[in-house]
Amino acid sequence: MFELLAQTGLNAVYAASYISLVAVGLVLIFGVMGVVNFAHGELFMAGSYVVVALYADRFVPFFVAVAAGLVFVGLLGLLMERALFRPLRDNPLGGLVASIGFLMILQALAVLGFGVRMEHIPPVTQEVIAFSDRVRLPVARLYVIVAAIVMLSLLWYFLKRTRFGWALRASAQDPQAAALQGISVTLTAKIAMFIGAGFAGLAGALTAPLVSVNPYMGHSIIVTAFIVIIVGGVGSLEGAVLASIVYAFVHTFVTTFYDGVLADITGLALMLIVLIVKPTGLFGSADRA
Amino acid sequence: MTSLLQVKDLTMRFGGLTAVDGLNFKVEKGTIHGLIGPNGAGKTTTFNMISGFYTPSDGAVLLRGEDISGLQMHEVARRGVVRTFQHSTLFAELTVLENALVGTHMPFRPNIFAAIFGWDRDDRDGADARARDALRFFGLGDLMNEHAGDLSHGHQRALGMAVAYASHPDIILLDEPFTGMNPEETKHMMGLMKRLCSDGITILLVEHDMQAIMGLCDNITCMSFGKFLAEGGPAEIRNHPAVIEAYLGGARHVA
Amino acid sequence: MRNLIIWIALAAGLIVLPNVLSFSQQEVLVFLTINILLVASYRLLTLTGEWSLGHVVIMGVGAYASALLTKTTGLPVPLGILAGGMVAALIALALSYPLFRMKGFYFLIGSFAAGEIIRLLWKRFRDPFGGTKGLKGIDPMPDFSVGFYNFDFFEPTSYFYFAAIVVGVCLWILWRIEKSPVGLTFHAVHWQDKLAQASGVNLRAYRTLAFVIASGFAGISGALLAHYIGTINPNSFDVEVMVFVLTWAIVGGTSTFYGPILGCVVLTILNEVVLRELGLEQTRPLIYGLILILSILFMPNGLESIVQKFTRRKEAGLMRPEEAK
Amino acid sequence: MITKAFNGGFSRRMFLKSSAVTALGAALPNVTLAAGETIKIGFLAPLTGAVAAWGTPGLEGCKIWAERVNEAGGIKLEDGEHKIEFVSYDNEYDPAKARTGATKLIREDGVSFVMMLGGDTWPGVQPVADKTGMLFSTLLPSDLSPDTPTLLAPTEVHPIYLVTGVEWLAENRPELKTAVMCAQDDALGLPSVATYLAAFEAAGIEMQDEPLLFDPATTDFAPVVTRLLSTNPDIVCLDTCYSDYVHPICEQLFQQGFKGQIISATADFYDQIIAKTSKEFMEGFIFQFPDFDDPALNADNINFPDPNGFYAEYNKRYPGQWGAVSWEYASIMELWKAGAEKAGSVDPDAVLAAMQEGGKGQHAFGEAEWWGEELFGINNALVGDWPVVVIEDGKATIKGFKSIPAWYDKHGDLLIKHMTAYDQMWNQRS
Repeated sequence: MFELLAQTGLNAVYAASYISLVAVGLVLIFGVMGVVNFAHGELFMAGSYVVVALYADRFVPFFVAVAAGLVFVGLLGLLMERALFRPLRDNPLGGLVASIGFLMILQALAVLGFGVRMEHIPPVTQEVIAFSDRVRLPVARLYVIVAAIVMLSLLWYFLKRTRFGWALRASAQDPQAAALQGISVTLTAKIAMFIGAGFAGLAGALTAPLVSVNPYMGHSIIVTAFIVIIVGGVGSLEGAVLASIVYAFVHTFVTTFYDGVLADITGLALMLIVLIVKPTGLFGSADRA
Repeated sequence: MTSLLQVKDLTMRFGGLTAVDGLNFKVEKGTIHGLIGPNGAGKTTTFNMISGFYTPSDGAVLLRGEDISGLQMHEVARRGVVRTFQHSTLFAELTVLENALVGTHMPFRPNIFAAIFGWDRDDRDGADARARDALRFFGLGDLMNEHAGDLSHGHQRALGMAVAYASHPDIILLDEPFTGMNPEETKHMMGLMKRLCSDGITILLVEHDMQAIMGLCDNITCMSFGKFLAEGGPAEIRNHPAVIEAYLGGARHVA
Repeated sequence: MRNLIIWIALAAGLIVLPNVLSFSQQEVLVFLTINILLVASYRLLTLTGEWSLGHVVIMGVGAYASALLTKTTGLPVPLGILAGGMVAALIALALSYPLFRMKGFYFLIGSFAAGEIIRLLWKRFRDPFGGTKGLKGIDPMPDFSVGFYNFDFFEPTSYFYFAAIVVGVCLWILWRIEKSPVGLTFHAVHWQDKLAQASGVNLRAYRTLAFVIASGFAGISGALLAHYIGTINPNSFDVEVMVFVLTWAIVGGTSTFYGPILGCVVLTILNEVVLRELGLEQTRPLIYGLILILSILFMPNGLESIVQKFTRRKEAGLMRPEEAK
Repeated sequence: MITKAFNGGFSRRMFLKSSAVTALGAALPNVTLAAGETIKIGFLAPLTGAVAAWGTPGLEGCKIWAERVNEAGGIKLEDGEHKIEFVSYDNEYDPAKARTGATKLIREDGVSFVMMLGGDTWPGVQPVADKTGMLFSTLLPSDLSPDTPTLLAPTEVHPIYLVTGVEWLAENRPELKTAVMCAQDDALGLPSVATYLAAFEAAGIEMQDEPLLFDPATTDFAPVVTRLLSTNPDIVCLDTCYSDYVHPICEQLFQQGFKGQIISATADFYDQIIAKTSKEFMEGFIFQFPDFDDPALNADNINFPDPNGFYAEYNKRYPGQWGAVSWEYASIMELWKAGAEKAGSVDPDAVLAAMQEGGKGQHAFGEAEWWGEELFGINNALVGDWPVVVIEDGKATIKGFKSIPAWYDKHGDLLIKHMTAYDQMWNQRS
C-alpha cells in the first residue's frame, strides 16, 4: 500500500508542475490585463506543436525545441496584446470574446498545418529512476518537474527583486496607480503577455512527448487552469502555485482511489466551496473583478 | 417620548483605528439636525452606520426605539430612512425621469406578473406622477428626458435629492449636499430643505458649510476625533469654545 | 396604427419564410428560432450586469426535465415544455444561493463550475439521465391540424411555426418585463447598485429574479430543442455552445433588446449557411474566429449600433442614442 | 409513475414508417439516375472537433477508393456505368447538425446512400431515415434497433469482434489468469466494456477490479495506470480506447514496469508506441485491426480489392495517418457497390435487399451472416470472422481469423448478461 501512495505522490508532483506553469501564466495575464484569456489552452497546445515541428520532425535537440516553444508562444502573447487586448483595454468582455476568436484560429491552424490525427513524438529519454519495483519516476517527467521549479523561482526572483518585476506587480494590483507612478502600462502589458503566454507554451512543450498532442488538447487544460486560479485567488501568483499543488494532489489521489469522473467532480466542487466561503480565493486579496 | 432617531454609544473600529468612539445623540421628528466636525472627525462613518452602509462594531442605532444597526441598506431604507451619496452618484445612463422612477421603488413596489399583463397600470401612473412631482419640486421639471450624465453639477445634486425625496422617506440623510455650491445655489437649496421639513420630513445633515448649517439647523451635534464634542442650537454652537478650538486647530486633547 | 402594419408584415414574412428556403435551411431556421429565445433570455441576465457561463447548461436542464417528464409520466409535450422551463427556473433559484455570493469575474467562473458539475452529474448517472449517451427517443410533438393547416411535426416548417409562436410569446414577455418597473430596477442594479439599494431595492433578490426568469426561458428553449431532434446528451450543452451564445450577445450588442437577436441571426447564417456553402470544412472555425475578432475590434458597440445609425430615432427611454456612449 | 401503456412514439413510428415510404416516396429526389450520371454518396461524419479522427481519415480513404473504382469503369448498373463521388457534411458529432446534414444530403444533393460514424449523432438522424427510407450505414452496431430497418452496420462490428482477441489469448496463453480494464467514459467505451467482461468470463479469466472509467478529456494517465497496476494483474485490457489514449497508457505501463500481456481493440500507429517504449515491451500485444500490407489479406476469402495497393496509396498521400478508420468506410462502399451492381439500381430498398439476400454478405474479412436479432433487435449487423492481430518483432501480423457467431453460440448468454448490466441492450436504451 505504501508503494501505491508513493507512486501516486510522484504522479501528483508531476501534475502540479505543469499545471502551475499554466496557472501562473493565466493569473499573470488576468492580473495585469484584467482579461480572462480563453485562448490559454491553445497557447499550451501551440507550445506542444513547436516541439512537434522542431524536435519530432526536424530532430532539433529537445531542450532547444522547448526554449523555442517558450519564445514562439511568448511572441504569440505579444501579438495578442498588440492586436487584441490593447485596442480593447477598456472593454474586458470584448477582450474575452477576442481571445475566443483567437482560440478558434489557433485550433484551425493546427488542424490545417498538422492534420486532425494525434502527433507522434519520440521519447526524450527512456531512463527511469526506480526507487523500488513499484515506485518509479521516469526521467522525462523529472525534466518537467525540475524545469517548472527552475522557471517558477526565476519568475519569483524577477517579480520580487527587479524593477520590472515591481512594475508588473504594481500594475497587477492597481493599473491606474501604477500609471500615475510613471510605469508605462503598455510595457508591463507586453512583459506580462510574453511571460504569461511563454509559460503556457513552455508547459506545452515540456509535456509534449508525454501526452498525445492534438489540435483540441487545449480544452481540458483551460478547465483545470480556471479551477486552480479561482481556488488560488485571482490576484495572487503564489496562490496559483499553491492551488496547483492542492488541485494536483486531490485530483490524482481521487483518480487513483476512485475514478476519473469523480475526480473532476471533486475538483469543481472544491472550486465552488472556495468561491462560496472566500470569493477572492484562498490567497487572493485584491478583488480584480 | 422616544425621539425619532437615536444613536447610542455608537463605535466603529477599522482594525486598530477607532473612527467613532461611543457616540450618543438624538434627532427629533420634524427637525433639521446637523452633524459637523473637522475632517476625520468620523461624521461620514457615523452617517454610513446609520444608513446601514457599515455595521457598527458596538452600540446601536435606534429608529422609533427599534435597533436598526446591522441591517442592510435596503432594509433601513424600507423603514423610511433614505440617504443620498456624496459626489452626486446617479444612474448616468438613464434619463432624469428614470432616475426619479427608481426612487419610487418603495412606494410603488414593481410586481413582475402585473407588469407582464399590464395590471399594474395604476401603480405605474402613480409612480410616474410621484417622480414628476419630486423633479418639479427640485426644479428639474423641464429636464425630464435629458440623460442624468449630461446634467450640470447643480442639477445633478438636485436630482440626487429628488431621487431620495421620491421614495416618501420619513428621514433623509444628506451627505454634504452643499459642497461645491456657490452662495446663490446654497440659498436656493436651503429654501428647498425648509420646504421639505415643513412637509414633515426630518433631515439629518453632514456638512462643512457653516453658513448653511447655522442658517438651517434646529439642532447641531459636533464631533471631534470620533468623540462627541458638543450639542445645541446654532447660536449656542457658534460660540461654543470647544467647537471653535476644534475647528481652529491646536485643540487640546479633549477629555 | 403604423405598428400594427409592421406586426402584420412581420407575421406574413415569417409564415412565408420557410417555404422559400431549401430543406436543410429550414432545419437551420428551426434551430435559429430556438437559439433566438436562448440569447434573448441571456440578455435579460446581463441587464443586471452579471455575465454567466452556465446559461446553456440550464437550457439543458430544461431539455432533460421536459424529456424525462413526458417520457415517464406521459405528460403531453406542450405541458412538458412549460414544465421544462419551470424546472430550469427552480434549479436556477437553488443555484442562486451559492452563486450570488459572488460578483463579476467570480460569478462568471462560478456559473461555469456549477454548469460543469451539472453536466458531470448527467454523465455519471445512467439512470435516469442516460449517462454519456444521454436520452434518446424523446416524444415528438403530437401532430394536430387546425383546419386550414395540419401540423406534421417531423417537417421543419411545422415545427418552425410552432416554435415561432412559443418563442414569440416568450420574447413578448421578456420585452414587457424589460419595459416595466422591474426592468428599470434591473438597470438600476447594474449601473449604481449602492444608490438602488438606498432606494430600497433588495439587490440580491433582483439579481436572483433576473437569473431565474432568464433560466426559465432558457429551459423552454432547451425543451423545444429536445422535442424536435428527439435526443440530447451532456455534450449538446457543453462550453463550446456557451461560447457561441456569448459571442452572439456581445457581437450583437446588449444595450438594446434586438441586439443579441441580430447577433444570433447574422452569425448563425454566416456559420451554418454561408461558410458551409463555400465547402471549406476545415477552415470554417478559422474564418468564424477571424470575423469574431474583427467585429469586436471595429464594431465594439455591436451590430445594433449600425441599426441605431439607420433608425436615428431620438428615442427617450432606455434606448441610448449613439453619441451618448 | 404511470408507465406509458405502450410506447406512444413506437406505434406512431410504425404508422409513420409504413405510410412514409409510400406517401413521401415522391418527395425523394429522382433516385433512378439517367444513364452515365454520377452516383452521389453522402458522408455524414465529424470533420472538425475532438471526434474528427473518426471522420476525416475515412473520407480520405473513400476518395482513394472512388478514384480506383472510377478508373476501373465505375459502378456497372442496368443502364450502364456510372462514376461515383462523395458529398461530405461535417456534423461536428452533434445530433442537431447531423439532422440538418442528413436532410441536405438526401433532399438536396440527391445522394443514394449515406455513411455515418453513428453514436451520439444517429438518434438525431433517425427521424429523417424513417421519413425518407434512405439507406444508412454506421460503424457502431449499438445504434441498431427494431426501429432502424434501413440502417446497416456492415463492417466494424463494434464491440462484438473483441471476443475473438480474448478467445485467442485464452487458447494461446492459458497461464494468464487475472485481468484489469480501463475505458473512456463515452458511447464507444461502455458497450465494449460489457463485451470484454463477457469474453474474459467465458475464457475463465478473473477480473481483479471494477473497469476503471476515465473522462475523455484526460491527458495525464499516470494515476490511471498506477491504479491498474495496484492489483498486479497478468493482463491489462485497454478496451476500445482511441489512439490518443492508447499511446500514453502504454508508455505509462512501460515506465511503471508492467511486464505482462496487453490487449486492446486498436493500436493505430503501433510503430510509434514501440518508439516510445521498446520492441520487447510491445511483443505479443494483441489487437484487432490489421495493417493492410499483411500477406494474409491477399487470401481469396478477403473481399477488399487489392488491400496492399490501397494501403500503399493511402500512406503515400497521408504518411503516418493510416488507422482503422481509413479502410472501414471504404469496405462499406465495397459492400454497397456489390449490392447496387447485383440489384442493377441505386434505389435504397433494392440495394438493401440485394445486400441482405440469403442472409449472407461479403464482409471485408470473408463471408459473413446478417446477424444481431438478440443483441441489437434487428439482423442488420454483418458478422463473420475477424482477424486477431499480434505484434511480433515490431510488426502487426494476423495470427488467424476467428468466427464471432461461433463464439456467440457458445457464450451468447454471458454477453447478454453483461450488456444488460451496463444498460447497453437495445431495449434498455432510454
